[in-house]
Amino acid sequence: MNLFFIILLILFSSAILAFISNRIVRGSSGIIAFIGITAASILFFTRLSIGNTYSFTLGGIQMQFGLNSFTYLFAIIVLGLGVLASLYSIQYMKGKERLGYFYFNFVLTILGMVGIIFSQDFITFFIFWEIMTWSSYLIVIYNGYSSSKVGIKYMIFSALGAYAMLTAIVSIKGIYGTFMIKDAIAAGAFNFTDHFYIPILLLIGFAVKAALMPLHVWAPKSYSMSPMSFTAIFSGAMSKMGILGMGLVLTSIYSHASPEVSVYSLILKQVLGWLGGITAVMATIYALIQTDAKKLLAYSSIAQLGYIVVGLSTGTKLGVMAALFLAVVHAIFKGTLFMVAGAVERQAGTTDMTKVSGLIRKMPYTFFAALLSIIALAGVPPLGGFVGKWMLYESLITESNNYFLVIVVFFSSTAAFLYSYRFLFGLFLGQEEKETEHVKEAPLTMVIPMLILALLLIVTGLYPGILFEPIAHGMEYLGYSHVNWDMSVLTNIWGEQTNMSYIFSLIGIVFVVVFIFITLKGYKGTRNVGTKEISTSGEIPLEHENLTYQMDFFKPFERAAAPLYKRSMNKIWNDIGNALEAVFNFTRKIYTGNGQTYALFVIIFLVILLIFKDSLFAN
Amino acid sequence: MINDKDSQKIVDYIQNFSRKHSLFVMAYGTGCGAIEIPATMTSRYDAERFGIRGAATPRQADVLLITGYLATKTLKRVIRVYEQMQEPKYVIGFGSCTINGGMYYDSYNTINALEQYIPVDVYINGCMPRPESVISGFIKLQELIQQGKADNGKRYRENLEWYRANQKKIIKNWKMPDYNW
Amino acid sequence: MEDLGLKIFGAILTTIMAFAVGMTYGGIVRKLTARVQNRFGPPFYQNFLDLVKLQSKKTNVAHGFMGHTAPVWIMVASITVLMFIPILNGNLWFPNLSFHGDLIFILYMMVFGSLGMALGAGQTGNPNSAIGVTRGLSMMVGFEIPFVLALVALMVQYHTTSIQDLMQIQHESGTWLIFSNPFAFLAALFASLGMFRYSPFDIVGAPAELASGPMSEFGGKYLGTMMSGGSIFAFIKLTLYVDLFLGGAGNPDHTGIWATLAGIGVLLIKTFTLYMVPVFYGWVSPRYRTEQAIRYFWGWPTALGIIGLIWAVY
Amino acid sequence: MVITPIHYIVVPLLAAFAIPLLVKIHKELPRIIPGLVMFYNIIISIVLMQQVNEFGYVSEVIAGWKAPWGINLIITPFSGFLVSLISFMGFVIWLYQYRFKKVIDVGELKSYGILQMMMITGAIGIIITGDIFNMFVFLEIVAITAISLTSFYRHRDGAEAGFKYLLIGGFSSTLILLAILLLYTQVGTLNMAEISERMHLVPQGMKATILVLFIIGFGIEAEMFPLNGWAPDAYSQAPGPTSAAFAGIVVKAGVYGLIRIIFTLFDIEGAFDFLIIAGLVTMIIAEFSALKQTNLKRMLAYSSIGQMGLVMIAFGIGTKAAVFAALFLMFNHAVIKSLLFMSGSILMYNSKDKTISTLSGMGKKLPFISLLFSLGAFAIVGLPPFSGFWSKLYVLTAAANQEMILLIGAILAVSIVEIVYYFRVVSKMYFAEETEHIAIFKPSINAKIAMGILGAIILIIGLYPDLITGYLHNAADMILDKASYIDFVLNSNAPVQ
Repeated sequence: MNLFFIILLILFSSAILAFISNRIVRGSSGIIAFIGITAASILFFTRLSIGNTYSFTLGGIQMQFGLNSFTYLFAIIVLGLGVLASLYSIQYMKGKERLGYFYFNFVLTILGMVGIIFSQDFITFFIFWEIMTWSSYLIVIYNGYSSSKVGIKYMIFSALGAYAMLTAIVSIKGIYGTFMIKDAIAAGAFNFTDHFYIPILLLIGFAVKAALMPLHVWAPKSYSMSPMSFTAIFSGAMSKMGILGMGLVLTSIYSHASPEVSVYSLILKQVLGWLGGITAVMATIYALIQTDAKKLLAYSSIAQLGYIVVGLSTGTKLGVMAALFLAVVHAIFKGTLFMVAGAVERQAGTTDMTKVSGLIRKMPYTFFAALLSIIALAGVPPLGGFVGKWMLYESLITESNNYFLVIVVFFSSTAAFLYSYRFLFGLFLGQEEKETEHVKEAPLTMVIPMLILALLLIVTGLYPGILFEPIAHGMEYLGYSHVNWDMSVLTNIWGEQTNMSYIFSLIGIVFVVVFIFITLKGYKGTRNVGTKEISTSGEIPLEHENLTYQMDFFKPFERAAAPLYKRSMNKIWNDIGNALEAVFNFTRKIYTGNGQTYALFVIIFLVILLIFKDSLFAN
Repeated sequence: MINDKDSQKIVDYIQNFSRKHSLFVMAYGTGCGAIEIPATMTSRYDAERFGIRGAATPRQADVLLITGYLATKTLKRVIRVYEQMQEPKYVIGFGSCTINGGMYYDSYNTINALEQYIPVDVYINGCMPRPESVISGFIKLQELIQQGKADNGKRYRENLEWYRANQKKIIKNWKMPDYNW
Repeated sequence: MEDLGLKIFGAILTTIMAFAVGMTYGGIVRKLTARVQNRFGPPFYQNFLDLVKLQSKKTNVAHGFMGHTAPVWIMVASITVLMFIPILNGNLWFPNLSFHGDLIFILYMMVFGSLGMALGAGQTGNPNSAIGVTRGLSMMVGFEIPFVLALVALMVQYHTTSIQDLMQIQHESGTWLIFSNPFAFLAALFASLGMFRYSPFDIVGAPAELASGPMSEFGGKYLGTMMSGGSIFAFIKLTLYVDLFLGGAGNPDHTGIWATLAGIGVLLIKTFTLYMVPVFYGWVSPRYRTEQAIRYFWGWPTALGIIGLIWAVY
Repeated sequence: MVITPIHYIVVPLLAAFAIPLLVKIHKELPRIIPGLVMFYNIIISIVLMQQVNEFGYVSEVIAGWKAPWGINLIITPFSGFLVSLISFMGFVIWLYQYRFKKVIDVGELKSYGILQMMMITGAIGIIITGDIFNMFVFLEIVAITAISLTSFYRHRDGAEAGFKYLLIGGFSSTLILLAILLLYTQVGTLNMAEISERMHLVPQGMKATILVLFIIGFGIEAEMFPLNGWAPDAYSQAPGPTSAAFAGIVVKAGVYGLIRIIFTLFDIEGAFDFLIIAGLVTMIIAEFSALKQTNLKRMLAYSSIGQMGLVMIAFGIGTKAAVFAALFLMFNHAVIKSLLFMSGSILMYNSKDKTISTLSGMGKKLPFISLLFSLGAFAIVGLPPFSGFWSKLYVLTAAANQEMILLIGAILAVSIVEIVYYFRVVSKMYFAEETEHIAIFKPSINAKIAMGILGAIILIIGLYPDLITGYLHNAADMILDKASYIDFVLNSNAPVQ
């Protein structure tokens, strides 16, 4: 039996086992899911190598599994995050209902993603895509009926995307006669030559998963409503499947664009880039007015995906590299952050930032993980997030000449500091409250995945080359030649360099020196006090008084940016939905429930057909 | 670090010199005297030339300036602010009211002698003391600092029980964190 | 190793100089402000006194780990950025790492300190600190836009993202970038008003409302370290502006001791002149509200920045 | 005894007449006998399909009158496939309804068994007969039994639904009869192969008229818009198994009639386009209406109409791939929709007022049934890896081969609507807070087995569609190969048994 099938089978059987085992031993599903995913990952990384393929026929359609260096990159994200998230999940989900159901879908989602990575033809791609979609839908609605509306929204948009994609896929089959991705690319299916709608439809399909404006409206609530151990994957890995597809399509558009149609690809570049930029801006400004940490992170995910799309849309070497790098790093830090939110949710009962605060002393390790991820998210040196941002800006400025987009992206990434701070402050800083007195650090199996991921951020900051290597290979697979990379030196095409190892050592040294200085100096006279010990005009805050500033956190910004908040995509989609609803209501009324009407219909139809019979049924 | 006595002296001198010339004042505008502070700070009298400037919070402040009478209700806040200041810290009692109650000596809700509740380094007499006298009071404080005699924080620590007892007499609902320096 | 030793020496020298210059500028500004207000004012070395006093406080209060490390973050940001900014053009005495980083890096690194500061202020639990932080961050979103527009304009115009190269270009062509792209300079200048946080943009500290904002729980050594970090940072900003727009200082062809001193002199003159802009503006302005400040930056400065960028492209 | 196609007709008829007598012997016999008959049908199908594989066609001449004079029964790969499907569905439905709770009274039980069996027999007859008038007769059998079954529950709504069906069904019979009459006057024969052969003799105007009459007549059975007014009521008022039988059996016969007429009898290009348009309109309107339904069975009924619209579209595309897809679709629809009706009627039975909103908490009360319903829902909207996906994929591929992008878009857009209303039910079932406790009627074990079989088919075909694609390809070949059909029916002297 083929290794591809074995891996998929391991995942599938562990999904089934997880579903069944919870009825036998309560709570065992998590462990089974973890073991299954780990086993699959071990098998994947040890036995499978790039270039393996396996062809078979199903339903009269030629299909192929394979692994190429581009998808390998995403496999790292999916499986790495999958293992850690499932480990995290064991404790996080402990004691909840319907664990079998949850883990069944959890593993199936990962199965779907692994399948997408394996698939070399559109049909398997689509099959696994849909498996991933519905299994994740089932998790989105896991948290009860209140989330089912969210789930439906998610499903509608996913279906919209998936069906756009399916249309393109069958069109490719109809026109070029192949389902193989490689053949289709070679045949020029993604050119804008005659069938411009094919790449567009595919891009729409991928854009839904990548939560690109204006198809993002499902994302904030779906991300925040599902259990956090899943959202880590949902936002961290699954959104990257959209990026995978977009990368594949876009790069082949750019590299195959013939001169006479390159105008279209230029337009596409601009449109996508701006969509990505606007996504980033809008999601950012919405993120910073959220009061729920989970929703904040959800919006932030959308914003980050916006950057990735901007990077991809450039199509230049550095830009694509930046996008892929950001994709990996985003998976790491957003995975961590959602895990952090989950840990807080589990320990403190809520992630509403107006209710929780001052957890830093109670959950120091969680805070540490959150801190590192937030630094990476904000793109502040020296962690991995900065590397990605650096390359993104450099590519926009130096290669694609998209200067105003730089400003837009930069605006969003500056505004990202606001919500980054909001997140850390809201949950961990501020006054310690009586309500959260009982809170303790999350269990070990939850802390370890977070810390591993957080440390990965340091590694990716110091040695981004570790990621550049697979990325460069992936890009070479996509058709870029001579992708240069260095272990820890970033270079743009003008030759300017940023040396991460220097930065790292400098920051490290100065930090240590100043830290030692400030700690030792007057060590005896330094007293560490609680957060009630503050100077509030001589007033003493009482135990139950909560002075933490949490409501209307960025009100001034909101006021300043009021015009930006006026238009909401949500509203537009709602209007569309209402219009459709009216149409449905109207059509429903065709069926009056009256037999005479139906008889009348028959007669009218008969008469009409008889009148038009000659034109209708001419030989 | 520096055990040598002479060096310690030099260090002390430098420290005292800078302490003396950099007085961050927490002006606690408790009474009518607060109106004199702006005059002291602004162009006419310009206390800043002596390095005196306002501090917004007790954490940053060196000098606690009690301007005038002190209602019993306010006392608690003053004590709180005082305790939150970092050593070395100094207290200036401003106006007659802080010395003996002044014109409010028989009021039911003011305290008479500030000294009973927190240690005071310098009193500035008058009702109101003019900015000139305020500045002279500051200069007196600077002299004390230079001589190393301004040991307000130490006094408070050492006589904490006495001060506490006095404070508790006035403040009925005593709910204060411990002073544990 | 000799090279490394020299570099470390140079780095320390740079830091000390930046610190000294920054502190002195602060003192001079206080003095000048006093003179403008018809006061005598404190001596120009007043800031040093304040610093020594703060550092010699006998007791200190920290509110947990982030509160404890907040000054460290600021120092780290200041020194790191300083190391990546060329002080004198190609001078041996001020060797730094500017070849290993560029404008984008500096842009982001400058935020590092604010972030650490914000986190430290957050942990104190003082509501004023948090309010101050939110104001500061919000305003940052305001002034970063014209600032980045200006920087992008420069990068685009000269096809380089390295400050070193920009300085070299100015040195070789003999024109300062202030003349070749005045709009970008103006945009950056307006942005600098926000960066220095003098009025009307002193909404972060806002002594009368927020009790010095983020700093309200910091005293003693913490406040002192923050002050030193802030002083270095002021110098950094000024030097960055001078390097980018005013031709920088120093001559790569002459690196002797006198040339170095002359270069420092030129640098001081230029930086001081530049420093006076926000200070002058502050003297005559009351304080904005946060949203007004943000709108201010999104108005003319951004427009100028866009013009500058268009100017640079065409 | 040699098994021949006539057994399909004779055995159930005999059994049907025997049931009233056998009731006297044992009370349980009316329950069991239809099952035996259905099972026998399956055996016939297996045997005949083997023969079809061997010879290509199986034909039976009744009473020694050869075609074109006599009535003959023909099993081609196409009709064989449909017959097997119907036989199988008939058996599963019987399995499901065995001990169905509402059928307790012996008198009703008796008539129910008979009617159900007759309906299936009629449907099989429509498919296997080679004579158009014979087809009409069988259609009448189906219509009458279906109408009776619709109003089987003797309450007001059932009667109303039955009446509507009767009214519209009356149109159907009349028009088909009229069409046959006109056709007979033109070609002078009732044998379909011969009619097809002589079709060129018919003048164009008359041809079109006849076609219109046929289309309307069979369109009513095939639930074409706007002729499908009867369907929602009939589906929702009929007993659960009957609804399943409607979806799995009756409609298939109607579609068969339509397809046989259009593909074999007439050779009119416009008819194909008409099928696409009619199918599209049917689908869109039905799915849109389904979204706003509050009654689960009505919702399923509209969905069923929509699916038939899709089948018509697929047939209308007319290429081999499309016909293949249409057949696959018919198969899936029979299996999945029956499963949905079966599980849905149990769910409905347990809900308070038969609306979707009272389904909350069913996931816990009836886990197996809810699971199967969800499985059906997932399959019918075409999510992989369930069987519905493949049929949808094949339809779309077929459409894409003809570069009908807008058609694809419309089909997929409607699929989104489908997703919405099905998933709404699923999430309601599993995740809504239980509103109130009502006594739960647990389905019997045989019903569970029946549904389990269908569920298993959905999964197996979904994972490995090659199991049936071979048969479907043969069937599709046959439909399009008119000449050999005619040749076989009229000229062959081969296996007359």
